[in-house]
Amino acid sequence: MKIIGLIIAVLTGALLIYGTVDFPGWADPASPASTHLSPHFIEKTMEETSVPNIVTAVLADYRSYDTMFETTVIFSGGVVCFILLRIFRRKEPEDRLYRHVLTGATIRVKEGGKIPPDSDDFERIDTLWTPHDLIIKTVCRLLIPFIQLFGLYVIAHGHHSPGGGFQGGVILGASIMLLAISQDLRTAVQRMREKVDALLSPTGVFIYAGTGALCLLLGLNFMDYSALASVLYVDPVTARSHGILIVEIGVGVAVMATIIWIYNNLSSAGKYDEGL
Amino acid sequence: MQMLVAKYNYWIYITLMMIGLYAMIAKNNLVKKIVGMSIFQTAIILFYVSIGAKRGATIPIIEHGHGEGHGAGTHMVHAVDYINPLPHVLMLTAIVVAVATLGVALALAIRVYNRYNTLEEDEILAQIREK
Amino acid sequence: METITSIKPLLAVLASLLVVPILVTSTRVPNVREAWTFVAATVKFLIVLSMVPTVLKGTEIVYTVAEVIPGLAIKFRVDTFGMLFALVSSSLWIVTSAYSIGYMRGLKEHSQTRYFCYFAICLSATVGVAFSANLLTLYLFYEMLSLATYPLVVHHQDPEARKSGRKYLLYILGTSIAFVLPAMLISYNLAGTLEFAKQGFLAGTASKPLIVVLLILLVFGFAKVAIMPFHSWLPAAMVAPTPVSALLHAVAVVKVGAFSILRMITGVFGTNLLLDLHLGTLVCYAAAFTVIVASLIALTQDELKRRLAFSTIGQLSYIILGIALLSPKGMIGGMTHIAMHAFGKITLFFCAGAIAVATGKKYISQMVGIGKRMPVTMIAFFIGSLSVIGLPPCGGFISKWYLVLGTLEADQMLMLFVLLGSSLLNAAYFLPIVYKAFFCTPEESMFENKVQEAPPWCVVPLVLTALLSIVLFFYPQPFLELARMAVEGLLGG
Amino acid sequence: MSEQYPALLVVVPLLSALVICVAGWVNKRLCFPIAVAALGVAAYSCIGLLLRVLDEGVIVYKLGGWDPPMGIAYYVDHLNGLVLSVVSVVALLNLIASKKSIDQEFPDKIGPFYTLYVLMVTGLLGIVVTGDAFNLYVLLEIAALTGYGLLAMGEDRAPLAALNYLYMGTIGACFYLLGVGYLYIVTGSLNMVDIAKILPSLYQSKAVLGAFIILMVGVWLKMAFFPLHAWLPNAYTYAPSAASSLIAPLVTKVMIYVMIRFILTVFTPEFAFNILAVSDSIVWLAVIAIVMGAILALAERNLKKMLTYIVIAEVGYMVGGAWLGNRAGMTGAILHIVNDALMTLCVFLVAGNIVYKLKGYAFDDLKGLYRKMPFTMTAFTVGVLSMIGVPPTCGFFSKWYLILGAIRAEHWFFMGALLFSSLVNAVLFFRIIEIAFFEPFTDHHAHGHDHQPEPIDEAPLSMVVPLWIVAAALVIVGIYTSDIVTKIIQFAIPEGIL
Repeated sequence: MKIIGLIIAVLTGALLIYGTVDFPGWADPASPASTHLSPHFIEKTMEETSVPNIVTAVLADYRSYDTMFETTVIFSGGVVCFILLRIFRRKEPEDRLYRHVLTGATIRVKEGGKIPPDSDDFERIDTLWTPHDLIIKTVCRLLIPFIQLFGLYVIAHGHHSPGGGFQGGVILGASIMLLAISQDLRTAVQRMREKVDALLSPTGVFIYAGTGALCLLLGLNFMDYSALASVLYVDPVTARSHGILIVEIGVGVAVMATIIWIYNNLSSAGKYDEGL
Repeated sequence: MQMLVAKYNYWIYITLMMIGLYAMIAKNNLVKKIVGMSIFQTAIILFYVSIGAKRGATIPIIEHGHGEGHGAGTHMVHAVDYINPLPHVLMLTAIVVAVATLGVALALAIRVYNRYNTLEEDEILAQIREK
Repeated sequence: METITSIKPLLAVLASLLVVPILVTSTRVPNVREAWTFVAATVKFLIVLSMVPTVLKGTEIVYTVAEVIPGLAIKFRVDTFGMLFALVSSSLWIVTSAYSIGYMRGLKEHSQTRYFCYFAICLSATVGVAFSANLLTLYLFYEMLSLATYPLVVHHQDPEARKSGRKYLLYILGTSIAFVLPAMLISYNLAGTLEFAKQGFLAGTASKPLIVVLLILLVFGFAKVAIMPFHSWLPAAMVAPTPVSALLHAVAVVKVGAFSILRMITGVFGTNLLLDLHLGTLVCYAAAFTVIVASLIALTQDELKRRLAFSTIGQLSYIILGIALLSPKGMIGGMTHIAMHAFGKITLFFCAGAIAVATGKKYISQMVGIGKRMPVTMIAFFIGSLSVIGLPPCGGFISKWYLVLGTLEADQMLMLFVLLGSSLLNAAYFLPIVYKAFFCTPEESMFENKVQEAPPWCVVPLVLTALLSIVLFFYPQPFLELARMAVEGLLGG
Repeated sequence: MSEQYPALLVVVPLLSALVICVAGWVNKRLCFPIAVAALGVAAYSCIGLLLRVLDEGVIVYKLGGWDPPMGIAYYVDHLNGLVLSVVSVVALLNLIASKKSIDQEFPDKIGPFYTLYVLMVTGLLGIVVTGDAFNLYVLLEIAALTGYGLLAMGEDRAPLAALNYLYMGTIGACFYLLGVGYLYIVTGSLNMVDIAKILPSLYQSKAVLGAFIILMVGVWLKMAFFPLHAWLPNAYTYAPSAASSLIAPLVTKVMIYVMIRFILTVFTPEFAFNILAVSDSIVWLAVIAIVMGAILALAERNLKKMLTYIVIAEVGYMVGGAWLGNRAGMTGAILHIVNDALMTLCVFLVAGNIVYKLKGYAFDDLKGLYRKMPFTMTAFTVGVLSMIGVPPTCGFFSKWYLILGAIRAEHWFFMGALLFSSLVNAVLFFRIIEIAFFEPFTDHHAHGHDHQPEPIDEAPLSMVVPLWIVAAALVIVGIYTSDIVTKIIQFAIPEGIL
């Protein structure tokens, strides 16, 4: 297999390199890629969508249809992970570990053993991930709100600076994951219930696709945000700009929820009790 | 030689891709294959992004004051000043696809591990053959 | 030639097809089921019969069902030759239905509904083949027949029957897919049509080697005619219940093969083309070889039905031989032989079945002295033998007479000797059976006194067909006339 | 509303998939009706669109109102109109037929299952309708990801098979993406029609050649063209019935469509058939694919796995037909997309019914099935006849065109391979029919030895009725071949191909 793999890789590589012979040079301003479509995008974006960040404009308007499906891709990734891994009939692990908060002592409860009363004195900890670190916990707890705030900023400011729904959504998702890593999965799931993930994820995509469908209902083509002008009481170009913002929010919501959803399922292998 | 210098970037990406491809075909461990897959996809992303490069141009975000007022004309935007935005857009999409694929691949690997208690392909095949 | 459009050919095909659901629903009431079979058979026969006057006037009846491929339709055309074949098969269906009832109930066979259903489908397909206007339609019904016969062959469901069924499908379906289908497409590609024409549609479109290839593909592709080396399915198929062997493997199925080859020679290649290229002889030799070898093998068979099967193989090749002579008399002989052999051979099979029902015996060596116990059956058997051998006063004589004339007309002395020699062989494998049945000494007789004739449902049909064989000697006009008109039409008067 | 059909056929299933996902958490019983309604609307739009195309010719739909090549546009012509209709109708029928088996196999994950199902159909429809090369990649990945999920839900070995499929599928999609990238570098465009306009001046470019090869290999990987087929048999065999009867008829066919689309629209027949001298070798590959598929199928003693090898052989039919480079062959390939989708659906639905009732699909499980499940098996017989290519079922007619194409191209081995595969199909299926028809039924779980007459234990009506519709369609489509060819396919093939 190794030799076959090597041969295939070398052959494919040779073919690809052979193809590059006729490429225009790297970063050549006269290459077809830079002269065919991109000048239009660069020069007309402001005029047509009034969004200074051309990438955002192309992403969420000119090629918004692509982007809608890209959101759908991540959504379906989430659903696939869920359907493959999620185990509803939960089996409690045989051993459970509890930590006495005041002393830091760890107690192991065998199967069938008496479970400590639900109080602030004892907290349940993962069997595999037991270290307890006050510094990490505290720092993370302090950091998370700022991370989330930054995530919101990235979503909202995508029109003017690098950023947008994906980036912001991922940052928001990462904040919850950080919680899961620094505390444990149960804490993170308590903050963001499974059902919330599962509902926000399609909702985000729905905001996106629904905006497009709204344009369709308003009489123009699917995803033609200028149709929103009549609803938003602005001129068509500004309507495009607003439309982009709406779908970016949708993307952000979808990506955040889905990333968390995927993480929860993967890290706990679908059991939602313990995990990284 | 001229040609080599002008296109070395593509060659590097192609080499990277082939490393990934080789790992996908030749590695025995299912997770290593997934790693190979990620390398492959990332190399393609690099490949695309490099298409967008343009000598003497900056990121495709129009500075304030340029082109405002719907092309009033005082500060025209020139295409040569900004790099090509399209490959970036495409690769944002491709990244997301790669993430989703990675997630699904890992989920499948977990299922496989639960079933066979190993991720080495030959051991799994041996178990299947035993039955 | 005049043509009129009429839906009758389609109705004739559908008559037996539409009765199938009724048969299925009346599984629990055998009498009703059989009554419906009769109704369908009669209706079918009447529809076919009602077209006879038109056809005799020289008019063709045309009906297009659907254009399935641009320029190529599922289409019926009733001409004299097709009419001849349809008449034979639809009339014999009525007789066989009656016989089937006696046979199936006599032996208490299982799955009788299935049996009658597939029988009806087979008849639809047979008439469909007879009325096909182009090669595509013919192929369609040919395949339908192949598939509908399969459950009948495997009726007994035991390993032997299933083995035979497999063999049957392999030969029949295999040759039609591997030979006929490509030949059909190549012809279509050459000529742009598949419509049967008076002098064929291939003339002037292809080189000689290609024509030879096509001829071989098409002649051997219709393996139902059992030209050697594609014959061994027929003896194997004898595991089927006897009425199936009688109607299908002596009349419908095998003659569909012969009919198809006649259509190929006349409608696809055209006699002139074959004469010009001297290709008739090629087919002649293949047929002659089969005639002789099959007769020789028949001599060695002890199981009655297998002997009949090999006899059928030989007789089918008579038909091919007659047509391949490409002379008017020979062609008339070949076409008439379809009818004459049908009546003779079906009688023989009915007799074999009647013996099986009455005594359970299958082997010729066990039939010594049977004539004393079952005189009616054995006399019918004798008449059938005479017809197949080709002796007066039986119908078989007429067709063989024309075949012999044909060899003279075509100046094929070798073929003449083949025909005569094979007639002698026919006599050699049939007459001893009759002799031993009647004229053996009592101590050799193998039968108890209690053995009686088979039930009337069995005996009446076989007497009927035996009588018809004789009647056809004196009044061969319907078939002879149709054949003559067909040949005149083909050879341009 | 009819001018919005192109958008509706993708958007309605997409939005419904989201609604189903939510409904799965609220009330599981809502999922099925929503899915049926969504696919019903999609099928209605697809057929309406096809009818419009028949009237008006190519329909261009600009998404977002942007002119191509700036924005993404749909180009709906006769080819994708036809394939769209087939995909949507097959998906709808299979959905209805599979309800019971979905309820049986995944009682607690109905919502996500339907979500994935509808998303997958969205992806497939999107692939067919789009006119943008990159957009096609994204939709390809949607169809692929949901497909991995659906396939992996099956028994025992399914996750491993799906994981292997994922590796191969990802390589395929990446190759496709690379090919598009190569084209983008030299043309600067992603719109298929726009690329086709720019390409003629670049026919000699090595980059275009590289793009072509890498693209084709990617697409072949996805359609399991021999020798890139290794992932397919296991993935389809161990999959749940509902998934295998959706994916087996559609995914390979849609990929064939993509291949034909790239030959006809993007690279143009001129480049593919005349400038590149590869048609002959590809047809040879197809010959090997057909023969190997047939031989491998012969070796199987398991209904579903046997069917998967037949799928591989059928892929060879279509690839070969498309690459014969003449009109008849191309017609055959396109017609076979339609016919094979229906045939494969028919036999896989039968397999689904059998699994539903018997929980097994090895040959030994099939004994006496004709008596036990007469309706299912009758439909099976029709499907089988179509697979063998017996007129008047539709399988015969596509084979007709394929063979005709082979004759016109004088590629006798391709003709031989087609005939060989028909014969092998006959052997394969009559082996099954013999077992199912003539062997007595044996119940593995039977208690006691009382020999009561076997009760007829047919699959529920909701499974049998769609199956019969499909079986009837096999014959009806066969009879209307002429109309399909003269009214639709004829216009789908550029006039340059003779």
